[in-house]
Amino acid sequence: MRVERDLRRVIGDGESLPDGEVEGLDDADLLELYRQLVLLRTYDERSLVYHRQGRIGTYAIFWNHEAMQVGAVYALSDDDWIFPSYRESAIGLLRGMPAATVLSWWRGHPAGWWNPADYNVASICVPIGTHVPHAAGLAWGKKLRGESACAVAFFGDGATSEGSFHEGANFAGVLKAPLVLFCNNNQWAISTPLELQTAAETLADKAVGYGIPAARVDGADVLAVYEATREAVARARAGEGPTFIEAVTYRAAPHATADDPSVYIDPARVEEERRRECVGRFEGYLRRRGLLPDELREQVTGEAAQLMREAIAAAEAEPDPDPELVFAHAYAAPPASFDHDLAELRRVLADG
Amino acid sequence: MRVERDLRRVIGDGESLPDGEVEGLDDADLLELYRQLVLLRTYDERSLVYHRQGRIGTYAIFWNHEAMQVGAVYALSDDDWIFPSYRESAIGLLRGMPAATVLSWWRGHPAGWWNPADYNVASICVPIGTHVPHAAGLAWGKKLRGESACAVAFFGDGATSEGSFHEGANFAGVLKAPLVLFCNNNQWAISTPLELQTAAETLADKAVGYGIPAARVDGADVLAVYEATREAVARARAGEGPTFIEAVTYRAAPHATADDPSVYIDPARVEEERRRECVGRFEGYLRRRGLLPDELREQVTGEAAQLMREAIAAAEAEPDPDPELVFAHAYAAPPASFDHDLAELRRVLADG
Amino acid sequence: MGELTLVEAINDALHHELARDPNVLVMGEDVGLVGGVFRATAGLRETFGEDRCIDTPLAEAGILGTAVGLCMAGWRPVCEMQYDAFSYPCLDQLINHVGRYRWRSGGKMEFPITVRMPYGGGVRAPELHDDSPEAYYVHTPGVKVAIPSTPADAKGLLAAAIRDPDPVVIFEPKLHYRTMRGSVPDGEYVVPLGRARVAREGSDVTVVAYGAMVPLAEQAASALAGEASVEVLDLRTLKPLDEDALLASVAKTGRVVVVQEAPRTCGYAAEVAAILAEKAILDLHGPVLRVTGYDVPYPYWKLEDAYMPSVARVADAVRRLLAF
Amino acid sequence: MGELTLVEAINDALHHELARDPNVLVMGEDVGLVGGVFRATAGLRETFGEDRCIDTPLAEAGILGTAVGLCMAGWRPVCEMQYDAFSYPCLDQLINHVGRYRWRSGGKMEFPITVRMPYGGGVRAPELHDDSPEAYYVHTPGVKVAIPSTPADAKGLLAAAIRDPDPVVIFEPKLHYRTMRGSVPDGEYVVPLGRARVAREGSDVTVVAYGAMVPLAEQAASALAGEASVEVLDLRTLKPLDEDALLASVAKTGRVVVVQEAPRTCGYAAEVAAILAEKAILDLHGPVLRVTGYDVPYPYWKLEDAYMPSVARVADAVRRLLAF
Ligand SMILES: Cc1ncc(C[n+]2csc(CCOP(=O)(O)OP(=O)(O)O)c2C)c(N)n1
Ligand SMILES: Cc1ncc(C[n+]2csc(CCOP(=O)(O)OP(=O)(O)O)c2C)c(N)n1
Ligand SMILES: [Mg+2]
Ligand SMILES: [Mg+2]
Repeated sequence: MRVERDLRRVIGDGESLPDGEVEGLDDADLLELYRQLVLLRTYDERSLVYHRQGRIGTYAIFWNHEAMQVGAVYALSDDDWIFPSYRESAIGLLRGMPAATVLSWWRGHPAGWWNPADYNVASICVPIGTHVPHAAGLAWGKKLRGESACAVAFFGDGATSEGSFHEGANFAGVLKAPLVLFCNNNQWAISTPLELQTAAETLADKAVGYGIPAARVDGADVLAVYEATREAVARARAGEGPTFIEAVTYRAAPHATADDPSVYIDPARVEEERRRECVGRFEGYLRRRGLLPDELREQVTGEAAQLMREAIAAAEAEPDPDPELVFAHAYAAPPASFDHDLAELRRVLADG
Repeated sequence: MRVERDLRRVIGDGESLPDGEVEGLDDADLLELYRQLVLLRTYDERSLVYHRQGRIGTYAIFWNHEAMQVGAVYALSDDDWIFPSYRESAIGLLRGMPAATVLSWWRGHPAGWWNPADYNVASICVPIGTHVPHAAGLAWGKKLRGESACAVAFFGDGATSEGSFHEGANFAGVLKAPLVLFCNNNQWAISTPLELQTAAETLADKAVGYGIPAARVDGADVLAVYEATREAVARARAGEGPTFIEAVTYRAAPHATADDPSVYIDPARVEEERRRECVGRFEGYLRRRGLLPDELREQVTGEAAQLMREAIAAAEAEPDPDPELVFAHAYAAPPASFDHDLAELRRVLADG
Repeated sequence: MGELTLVEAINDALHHELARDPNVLVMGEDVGLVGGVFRATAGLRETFGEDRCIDTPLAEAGILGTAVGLCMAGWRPVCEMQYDAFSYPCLDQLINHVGRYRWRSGGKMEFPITVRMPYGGGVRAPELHDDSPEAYYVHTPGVKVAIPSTPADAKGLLAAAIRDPDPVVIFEPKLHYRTMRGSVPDGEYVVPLGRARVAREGSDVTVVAYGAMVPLAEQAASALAGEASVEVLDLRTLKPLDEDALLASVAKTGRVVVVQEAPRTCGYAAEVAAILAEKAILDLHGPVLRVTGYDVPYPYWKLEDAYMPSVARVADAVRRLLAF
Repeated sequence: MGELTLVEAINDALHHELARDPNVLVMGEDVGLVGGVFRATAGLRETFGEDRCIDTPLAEAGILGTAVGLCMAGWRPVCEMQYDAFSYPCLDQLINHVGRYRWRSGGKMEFPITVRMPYGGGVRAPELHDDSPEAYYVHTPGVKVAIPSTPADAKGLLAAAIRDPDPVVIFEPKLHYRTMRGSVPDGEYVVPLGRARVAREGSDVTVVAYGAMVPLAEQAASALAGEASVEVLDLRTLKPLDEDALLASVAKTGRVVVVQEAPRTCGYAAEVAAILAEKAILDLHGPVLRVTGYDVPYPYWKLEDAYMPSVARVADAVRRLLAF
């Protein structure tokens, strides 16, 4: 199986490195990719503010991860399934999920529930790597049904150390499941650097052991990500099984709002990364192609900001959830004891 | 990291394929290897008989796996640790463990207990792959202490699918633990063939994902196994970390006494394998070198048979274990409730 | 009605359920080609094809995790764990996903997974083929647990599990796989989850049991004939528990012995005793006694008779209770 | 005596134990460079070097499995599981190896592993950062379990665990990591495993609790002042349990409420109730009531106050018991 070691890149640097092009993407596509990048960026930046304002709880920042999410999802059709980790919490927005739903999730509110089948977006996976077998199962299950849908599982560099990643990837390989294993290699698992995570020369090397081809792409290059994922999806639909994509980037923000990376991270390296962050790079690309006049940029940014304003208002307008929701959905037919528990709870709450 | 894809081989076929030699092994070594092969072969064949006679319980046959065990262990020094699976149940014999101990284990008798530190042989691992992290930990722990000991973990092709194999191998890679990951690829996990276990082209390919070099050897060639393991041990002692060895063989016997492979296995392939089984091949090699006169062969075989006769007699002479042993060693200082439980049990047993 | 062994009854249930619902599939280690190491899945692959009876790689977390995804694609997977003690790698998926996912989808998505596994000791097996892990499963929210004690229940409870919209774990007493025969209704047959069975009526003492402990309790009841009238209550489903049946029996007898093969501490017998201590305190004429495995690793098999609850230990507990 | 937060007390214990015994090492995800996500291991790497405070790959079964091998090489590993619900992958190693290995070596080899982890809810965290998994651990033979409720006990029980020749699992109430301060003895300090603590004396009702439920029980006791004299028994060690202390308290009060944050069914409160139903039936003036989490997945945090046992629910149980 082929492992591409070289980092794929399409976007240049406006200087010595020339811009490339992705066949089949027209200007409208490029602007749609931009709109989506800005949407996620705005979601992320607003969320950090909302967290500081106490409007949402602990939040896993995905600043500079937008290109991986947007690029990969743009290569999918709506029938295809997305399996996000907490790092892709807002990826449902790319499928029309209301931002208020995701904000509610981070607010610990059941309004953050969604039916995965409504968007073909699985619930956010909080434990590391355990959704990889889910994605393998979904993809394989679709194939068994003769449907053409495939799945993408997003996970981090750290996740590759978990047994569940291994078992899921191996199942997918054996079952030739139409799956894209999308690894966001941001080089840190909280405070643990990649070299303490694995001795492999690249994460893409892991694919070999599963008989899966792999590609490496610049994770801050939305076009390269799109192109690599599109190829992986084509393989999947052609019945050739899974592909592993290692998207190489760098975590330029804290792991989450509770984290203080100053103890472990090199600020110069972070600064460098912030200078080449993914939204700005794509803006440069569009500008160089004459596609992004300032008014358009402002319009897109403004729309995203407005969407977030409405979303947080909607999320905050949710009334506090009724205690009934503690019990309601654990089982299709809740046991009799739940009625009793709820009645007792209501009585005590009323007394208190 | 280098993965050797070609199967290493030293022993020829007495016809077109020439015999090789392993540097550093003299005639005495060759005969010692032979003695050990015969010892394990005899252990295995007698155990099958003992099982049929009802003297031992279910038994995991290791016929034609002897060369892997003997070859690998011969490359170790006595300080080095062995982590066997049930397929290597009698490997302790190569370290002076009484055969009666192993027979007792298969008889479900606590006389089958041993202190791993007495032989540097861990307890037989019955769950698949869970001893791989143990071996990684031991090896790393020795290194942390500045000791030169290394470890070998034996596991099967099926084990490579388990999360524990993955996590153990990855830890070993990162920690540069002096460990040999010895995979007995007998191409079956009970009734599951290798191609349902993994889509990897070879099991050795798995090593790449851990940044570990790998070699593939003919598992029925005791000299090739020895040589490959010796190199791996040298790497380990030189501080270069783990090595993965895939020893390729074929399970020419049922998985265990309870298994009937006729349903799933190709008898012609088994016949072929039985013709090239590992003890006979080494006998041919020794004969071609004029090292194995018939008397010597008979002497070695006779000694092994005698050892087994004495061992089964010793195992059967063990009195039934006292119920106290149910409680005795679960904790260093058993809780008070155990005294009560044992007293009650004794009373009930006496009444009955 | 045919006379089937317990494992044949399971096989029968699987055949009927796969025939009934094209979304049901069976997956696990060695379930396909060889029909399972206990032959519980024998014939399924031949009848339903290799897409509905799948030999998986050797990875229990992978099996259960993949099953979660299969549910999302509309399947109803029946996962075999080859043995009790080899199911532990799947606990992570069970606790963090299988039992939680429905709730997290606001009840919108179903995870009708059945996990079945042989459990328990007494079969003279090598280490770690003898565990009774039901408490780990029962404690897990969002999961149901059933344990049959007869061939008919093995068939009927498994069918109920497969049809249930929620994840259900079935522990099958391997001790009786081939040694227990019983009449089993032909064709489709369902024993609803959550209903206990009075295996034997009595009036002095209730022995509460499930799985392989039920025949043992019955033998103890027979051994006590003349001394005491022993009711044997077979719980059949541990979660949801048939509390009414439990409380009704205790209201009648006032004396309870709970039998469980698993280690004592925090085992299921504790739950039964706790319910009685909470809801039947005025009915109890004496202590609630537990006869259980001990709080030690399941021993090598020459010691297993000393470890396992025995007829003598159950009878002894009944006698102690009567003498209280 | 210094005034320390609970997590500072843990950190203090680790410093003293690593200084005392060169065989003790700490390992886990993010324990080294950053000193743990809760800073429980802060400073260890600086003081004892990176060989004694190791940042591992992200793999909980790998951590515990590697620790087994480290024991064989003479180390005494202290493993951190980053969070309760992320410890589940290690259960397989715990049940099949950690709890069994000593027995299988005929008592010849020791596995002095300490597993420590933050547990429990109430901290407004995202999903799966709130579990109370102690029952899974307590049910496992060969393993001991302790849960401190004060900074002093957090220090002393952890030290005891590290020194113990057997595997010990310590659950640390993360709710109180930084919010609870208390005086903690300086220097080496050990609270022996297996001894409960009367957190508050009383004569009418015993509230049995552990970990984060102890302060809650104490608040309930205060809330009930004038109505009832409530004794609060802090179990401290769940296994081995201080049965004498439990029975002594119940002999005095005759009324028991057991509080546990974990889901009810087959939780540790059931074990306490079962012991009482077996050994204190004549002392009980009423039912043994359990106040617990519910048998549902731990909910999103806007619902957690409804899920968690509260002062009001404990007080209500006490009142019901008094009115019985
Ligand atoms: C099974 C499990 N163990 C530990 C954690 C705690 N944890 C949350 S995020 C994280 C690091 C993950 O790193 P990586 O996989 O690289 O993803 P990233 O956060 O960098 O996107 C850890 C250890 C967890 N969520 N699940
Ligand atoms: C965790 C676990 N799952 C399942 C089993 C049951 N089992 C015993 S041997 C075996 C096959 C192992 O195959 P392989 O790793 O190739 O080793 P081999 O037996 O061929 O030497 C299985 C599935 C087990 N022992 N442990
Ligand atoms: Mg990362
Ligand atoms: Mg094999």
